[in-house]
Amino acid sequence: MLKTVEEIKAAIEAAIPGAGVEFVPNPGPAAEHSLLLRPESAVAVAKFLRDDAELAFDYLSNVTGVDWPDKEIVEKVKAMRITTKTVDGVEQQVEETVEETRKRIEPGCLEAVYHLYSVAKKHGPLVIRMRTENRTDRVTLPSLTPIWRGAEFQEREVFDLYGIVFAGHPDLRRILMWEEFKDHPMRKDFVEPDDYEYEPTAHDHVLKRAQAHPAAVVASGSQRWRDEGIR
Amino acid sequence: MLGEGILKGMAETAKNFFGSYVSKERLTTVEYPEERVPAAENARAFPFLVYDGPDWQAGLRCVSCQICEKECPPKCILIEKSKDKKPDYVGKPQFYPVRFDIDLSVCMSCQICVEVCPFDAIKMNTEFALATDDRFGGLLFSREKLAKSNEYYHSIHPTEAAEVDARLAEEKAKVEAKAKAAAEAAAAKAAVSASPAEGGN
Amino acid sequence: MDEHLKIELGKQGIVVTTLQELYNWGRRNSIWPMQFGLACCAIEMIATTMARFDMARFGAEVFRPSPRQADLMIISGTVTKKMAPQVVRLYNQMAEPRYVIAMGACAISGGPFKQGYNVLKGIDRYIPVDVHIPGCPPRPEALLEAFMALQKKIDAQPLTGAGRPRFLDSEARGEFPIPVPGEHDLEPASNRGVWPVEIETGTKGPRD
Amino acid sequence: MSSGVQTKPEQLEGWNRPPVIAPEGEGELLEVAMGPHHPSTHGVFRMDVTLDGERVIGLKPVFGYLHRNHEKIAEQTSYLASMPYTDRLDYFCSLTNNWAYALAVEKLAGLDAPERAQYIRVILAELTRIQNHASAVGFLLQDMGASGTPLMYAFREREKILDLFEQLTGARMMCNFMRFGGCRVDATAGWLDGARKMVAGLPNFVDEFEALLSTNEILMARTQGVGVLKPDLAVNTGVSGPMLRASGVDYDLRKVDHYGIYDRFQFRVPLGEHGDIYDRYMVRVLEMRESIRILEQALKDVPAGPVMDPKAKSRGFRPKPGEAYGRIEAPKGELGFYLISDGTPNPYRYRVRPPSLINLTILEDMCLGHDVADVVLIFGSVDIVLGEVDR
Amino acid sequence: MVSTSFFTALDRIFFLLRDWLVGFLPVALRPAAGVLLGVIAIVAVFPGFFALTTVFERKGLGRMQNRLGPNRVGPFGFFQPVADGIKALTKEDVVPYRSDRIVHFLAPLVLVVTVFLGFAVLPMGRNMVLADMDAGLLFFFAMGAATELSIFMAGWSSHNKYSLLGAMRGIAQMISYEVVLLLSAVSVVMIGGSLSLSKIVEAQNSYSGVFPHWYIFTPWGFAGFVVFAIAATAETNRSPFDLPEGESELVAGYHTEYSGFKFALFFLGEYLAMFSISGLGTTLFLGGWSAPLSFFDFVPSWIWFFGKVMLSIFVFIWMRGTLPRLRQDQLMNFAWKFVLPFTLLNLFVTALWRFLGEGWLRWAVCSAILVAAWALMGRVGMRRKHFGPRSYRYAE
Amino acid sequence: MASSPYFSLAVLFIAALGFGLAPLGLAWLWARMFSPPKPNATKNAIYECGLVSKGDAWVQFRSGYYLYAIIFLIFDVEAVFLLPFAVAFSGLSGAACAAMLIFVLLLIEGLAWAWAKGILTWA
Amino acid sequence: MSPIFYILAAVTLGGGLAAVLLRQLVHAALAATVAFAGLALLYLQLDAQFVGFAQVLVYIGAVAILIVFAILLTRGSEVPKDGVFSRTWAVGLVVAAAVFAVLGWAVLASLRALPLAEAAPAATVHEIGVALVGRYVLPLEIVGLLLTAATVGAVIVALHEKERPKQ
Amino acid sequence: MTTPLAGYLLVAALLFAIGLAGALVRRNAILVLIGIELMLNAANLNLIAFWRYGPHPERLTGMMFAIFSIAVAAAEAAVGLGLVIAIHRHTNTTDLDKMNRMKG
Repeated sequence: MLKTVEEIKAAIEAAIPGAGVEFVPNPGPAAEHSLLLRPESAVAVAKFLRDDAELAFDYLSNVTGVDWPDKEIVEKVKAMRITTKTVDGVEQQVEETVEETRKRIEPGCLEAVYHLYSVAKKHGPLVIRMRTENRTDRVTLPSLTPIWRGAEFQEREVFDLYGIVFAGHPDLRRILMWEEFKDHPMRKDFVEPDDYEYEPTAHDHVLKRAQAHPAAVVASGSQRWRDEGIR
Repeated sequence: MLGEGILKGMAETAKNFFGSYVSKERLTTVEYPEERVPAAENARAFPFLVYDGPDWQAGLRCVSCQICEKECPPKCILIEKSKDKKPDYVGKPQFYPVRFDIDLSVCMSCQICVEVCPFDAIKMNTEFALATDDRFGGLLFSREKLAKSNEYYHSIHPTEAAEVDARLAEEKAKVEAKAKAAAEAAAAKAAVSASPAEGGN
Repeated sequence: MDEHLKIELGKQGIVVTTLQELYNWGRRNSIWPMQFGLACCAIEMIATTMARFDMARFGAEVFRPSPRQADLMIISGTVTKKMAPQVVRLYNQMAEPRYVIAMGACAISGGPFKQGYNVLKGIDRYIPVDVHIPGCPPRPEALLEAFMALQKKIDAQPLTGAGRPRFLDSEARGEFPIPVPGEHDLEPASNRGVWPVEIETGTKGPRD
Repeated sequence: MSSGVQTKPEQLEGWNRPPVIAPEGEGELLEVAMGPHHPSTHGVFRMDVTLDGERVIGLKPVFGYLHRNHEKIAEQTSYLASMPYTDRLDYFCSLTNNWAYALAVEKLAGLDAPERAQYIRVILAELTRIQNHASAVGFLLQDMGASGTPLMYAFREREKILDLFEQLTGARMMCNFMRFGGCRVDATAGWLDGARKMVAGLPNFVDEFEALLSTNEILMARTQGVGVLKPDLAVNTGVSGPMLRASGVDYDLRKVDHYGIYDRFQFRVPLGEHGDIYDRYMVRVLEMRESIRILEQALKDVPAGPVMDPKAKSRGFRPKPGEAYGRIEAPKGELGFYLISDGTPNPYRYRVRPPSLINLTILEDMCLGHDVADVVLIFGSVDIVLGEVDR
Repeated sequence: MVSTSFFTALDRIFFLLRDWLVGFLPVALRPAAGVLLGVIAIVAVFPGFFALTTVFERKGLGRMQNRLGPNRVGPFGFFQPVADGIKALTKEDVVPYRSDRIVHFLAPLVLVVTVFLGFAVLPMGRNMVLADMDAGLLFFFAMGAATELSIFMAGWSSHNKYSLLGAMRGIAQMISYEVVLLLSAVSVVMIGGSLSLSKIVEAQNSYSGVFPHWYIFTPWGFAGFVVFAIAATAETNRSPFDLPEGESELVAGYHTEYSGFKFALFFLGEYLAMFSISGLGTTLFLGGWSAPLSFFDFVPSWIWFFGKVMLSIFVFIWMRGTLPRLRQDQLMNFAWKFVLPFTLLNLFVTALWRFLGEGWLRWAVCSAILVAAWALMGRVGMRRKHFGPRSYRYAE
Repeated sequence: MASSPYFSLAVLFIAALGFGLAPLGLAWLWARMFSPPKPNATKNAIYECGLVSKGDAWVQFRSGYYLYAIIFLIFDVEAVFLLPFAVAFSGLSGAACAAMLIFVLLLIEGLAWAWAKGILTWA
Repeated sequence: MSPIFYILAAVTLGGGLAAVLLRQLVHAALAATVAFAGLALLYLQLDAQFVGFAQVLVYIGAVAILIVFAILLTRGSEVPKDGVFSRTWAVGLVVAAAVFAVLGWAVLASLRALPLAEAAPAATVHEIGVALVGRYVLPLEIVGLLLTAATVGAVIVALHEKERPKQ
Repeated sequence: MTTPLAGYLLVAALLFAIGLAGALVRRNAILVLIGIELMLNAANLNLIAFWRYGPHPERLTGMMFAIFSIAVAAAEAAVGLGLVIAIHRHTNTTDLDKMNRMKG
């Protein structure tokens, strides 16, 4: 019988000291909780998961990327503030608890999610995930292709669509888009190319998207029509 | 012996070859323009708009609620709501679409517009022979082209149309009954309010 | 005008007319499609050639894999931006006369996938399309309808004169520029020679 | 960043890398592109093949010619609106795709389908499996140059199955039939009778197919011992479906995951021993026979009742935040949907685990050292649909 | 008897027709005109036959596949080839820039001409042979050999990878099976005692009771016929030996780059080769124009000849409708390691047939040797290549 | 002269050539008069599955082809000797047949050698 | 001398000349094929039917194939940039001319000694067959031996070491 | 010309000379072999011509010689071309001039 995710976490930590595996709960009804691996130890952990006789996660079903963009978080914080108040005619410095709204940018990341099953033991799934440090320049994660070859094309796909660089991947090239393509289209902030030149059923959101596109100004003859469409 | 399997396979094709002259099972061709496979009852091709009565503009069931426009997965519907209102089948004043376009060159025949329509106003047609060399003129269907009578709807999906009619009739009856009840109540109220007066007389 | 010359021309006219009929009859009845499937519609295209619908009845079951020997390109499915250059090149490599049927929503306009970043919004941005058949996918019968529409179109084409089709006109170009995959999009995003001009100027725009 | 990063295969420890095959003869190597327009690539796939004579010593698959941004579109629309798009993933088996997606969403939202809907789902899925396997074999034989006859027979039966689909769902191929918590419409008694009649005729068809093909010497000579896939490698590569079972691995999600109501039916899982093309062919044929058995049982006792979970609603559907991975045994292999909900009407992340793409991972390994003509067969025996590979 | 003379006249109808037509000419020109008419007949009849066959093939294949096939162009679809012809004639002729234009142009011509020449020595009826030569059979094979060159020319001149690969495959295949074709004919020549095809037919045109003395009705003749049929299929690049144009891997093989009427000529050449090789098979093994049963002797001889050719064409189509394609190595191995040894064995069996003299003994011995050899070689071959029927297990 | 089979062959040759050339000429004429050919760089490029052709088709092939050709040549020549023998076969003595038997066996030996050597295995 | 002879001679010599002169190797091979065909026709003109057809079978059917294979196997399709003629082409030409002069002179000198035309001798295939295993049985066996030896020799020469499959 | 034989002999001589020239003048080894084949064929033509117009045509001497000669020439071509291929494998050229240079 398959152990719970917590038990697996304990097993990993027992086998690989300093693995630093983190438990990520899943609040939904599916309750498929997952383990967050640290990139440094991910390969070792993966190898353990595959080779351990009891766990035997020999089958990598699914690899995917998730984009978590930088989030602007608006929160109300209680803060202590020293204010100068005139109490009883005397100016005093008083500590005071104030509620204030703070905005902070929670840095985003790119996440790679792996779903593991065991063909030998017929159990699963175990969800493991890894996160990059940010979404721009530090986007390298270790490739798990050497452990499960099934990750080969899927990691390439994640690289293509999300831009996560998998170190140690044998052949990390674009897989779905053409070689000359520059963007990573599955990211949430990807701007689609402007080629809505003519839409018989021109919806506002389509037109808006076309308008919002930086290249929209360049588009020539259709501009007039688009203006009419928006009016 | 080498060649046995090949001979067995050739016997199979020979059976089909000669069988095609005697059995319908082995000659499944339907010579299309002349013969047609009878359309399945709930076959669907592209949406159309149902109207009641003789005048399509007056009888259009669509109230321009724009749910289908929003739910349409490929976004092929474009609706412009009217400024004024006209009475619908139960007599309630409703908006109507001044513009209802479906771009058949985009439509994926998924039937979601039909599913989400609360007014049974949009239904699936079975007409598929829409080949044209005019992409924009021939495939962008406006209200005029989309509007089809309820009789037409009955002719292509009899069971479903009957259900819809029953449902609408029921609703109408309900509304009418309500109205009647309301009217009666009003009348009664009026009568009641009147009667003391009468009584007061 | 000289009476004699008129008679001569009339004679020639007669000759030309019968030749035209024969030519159109031959072309119409021997349309060999290219063995070329793109996506979902390809399955319905295959189904059209199969036992129940049997496109062979029209003499069109000879699916040639080589563009040199094919007459008809059935764009059966979504043309992605990655595929578009290849489609245009294949079309270019076909021998004249050649016809194009845009089969299904995706081929006509990008269809349900037109919101996608990698989907070409209609193959008629790059190559001229003879017949569009909507549907997602069109039923095999619908493809047969499109095929018959193409036959009708061929029948109406004159051999000489102003109304003659492009491939009989020595002035018209036979090559269509092949788009190049760029950093964000295909370059150019459409072929101005094929894409109808009046649409760009808005005469056929939706809100007119 | 978008330029590729290459790690030398030798540097990777323990990687199951494709065998390295050195050219033997003195002839020059020929670089041939097979595809994107090629009669045998079942659509717009491309293989850049390096040939030494006619022997393949290098093969690089090139994808993306049908990349239709299914996932991106799904993340921009509601849960319901993605359902018709799933039809167009593996356009041979729209109903199993529907089911897989419905299953994933049901898991995400904690819904369940009523009894009758489960039965209808099983019936439709098995019909889908039969027509898919028959057509897959037909296409394989087409690649082998059998001028279409097996494919024609397969499509003859497929048309009958599609007739059933059309009568029930209204469309031949793109059924858009299943909903979260049930099915869109109910099957009438007449439909079930028609289905029973159709299923009763199916064994004859499989017999005919087998007589035509199974012992044909040419077929055996061309397929046996070609494209061998060893079980360990198959599991490690994530191969699934008939291809995995042809390699002798007993892994059928209908038995393993107990999804739907498959536990109620008697059926066996055929396994291959050699893992070659012939085994893949035979496993498909035998699976067709098993599917017929399931259909017979399922059609016998379809219970009465509703086909939609009353809790489920199609409009304004917003699952609670969370994630779920639902998978079923689609005809081509394990079809999974991975969904992340953030509580909005649109999925935050929508991912399809395409069996076709992942089964192709091993294509290069299987083809190396074989003839060009074999490449076509091996590729055909994987049974892919490009709509699913590229999405 | 009126009927006899009527049937004799019918048998000789082409000669009578020719003589009547030639009768209008001066005496000096008559022989030449006669030859010309004969040639015109060949050049007109076989392409017409080709046109018909394409329709029949498409219809027949359709029937095997549960469908109708072409039936809309003209009555029953019989004008289909006319339409195809007009289309091909008016189609643009694409010659790739990098191709070798002259060779590209010559290749289909060489094919058509050499294939046509083969018809000269086939006796298509009693005395109906254009050029009855002492070495007629050798001439036929010589012409057949020349077609390989045209395939090479087509493949090489196109400068296309698929074309060249297809051509190389085609030549390798054709040379392999040509040997078999030649050697299987040798056994007929050994018994028939002539290379002249009309003499070979004459040698078979006798009956025991009502049964004819066709060579197919002898053990060595039957074996020879089977081998000949295999080799003929391979020679004409027909399924299951259609590798040179193997669509699934080589697009269209050696004629990938051909369009318009040049492509049609290749098509024509392929079908004409099929007719001529069917005619040769008919002549060598099936008694040529002789009637299958002695009392059918009154039916004109040419009807029998064309009937038998048509029958073998049907078998060609039938095989195409059923069988998948072989792979190149299997094809070559099959030719050199199975068919060729078997044919050589058949040569010895044929010699044995003569030396064993009349009687049942030679029947028994020869049949036994051939059947045993076929079975043994087939089994050994299948075992060595590790293929055969399999059984399957289930996981429960 | 007209009775010579060669005359028939020559006439057939000319007719067949004419048969091949006539439609090509007709097609040329048609193109001249009505349907102008439109060569261009893409159309007349080498076809390669819709891609730009890479590398040269005229590459060096492997010698496997040549080995088969050699054996074919030898058997072709053998057939040239066998055919006259076969014609004369029915009247020949056993000794003459034995002579031919030796000749054939010699060639079969060559074939057997090639087989044993693995030449006949298509690689 | 009939005009046919001149036509055939022209075909043969033209083919030979083209074979020697054409730059593209495949063209040269095809031209050589024309020369072979012309020779076969000359044999027919000389009433040697069997030899004529055998010439076609062997030369066009087999030797020409061998030659084109050899061309493809040695990358012969490309025309070398630095010319196709040997540096010592002049010497070769002179030698060839000299040889032709000697031969021609010999023919012309013995013109009177040459026999006149005779009735065509009948050389049926049957006679050839009888002669083959009769008078010429020894050469036949020797040729058989030679062919076998040639097979073995040519195969060994052409066989690539690496290509030899393991036993 | 008094006798047709002379014509054949002259054609044969000319063909022989052409073949010789080809063998001597061309650089490509395959073409040299083609030249040699032409020379052999020229000899064959002589044989046949002498048989046809010679004293004892019924004895088939010339014809038989020609047949054997064809066989020998074919064998020669096979071995010769095989050699060319073998040399090409080692020197990567079929150019005789270059081969000479490599040898030296």
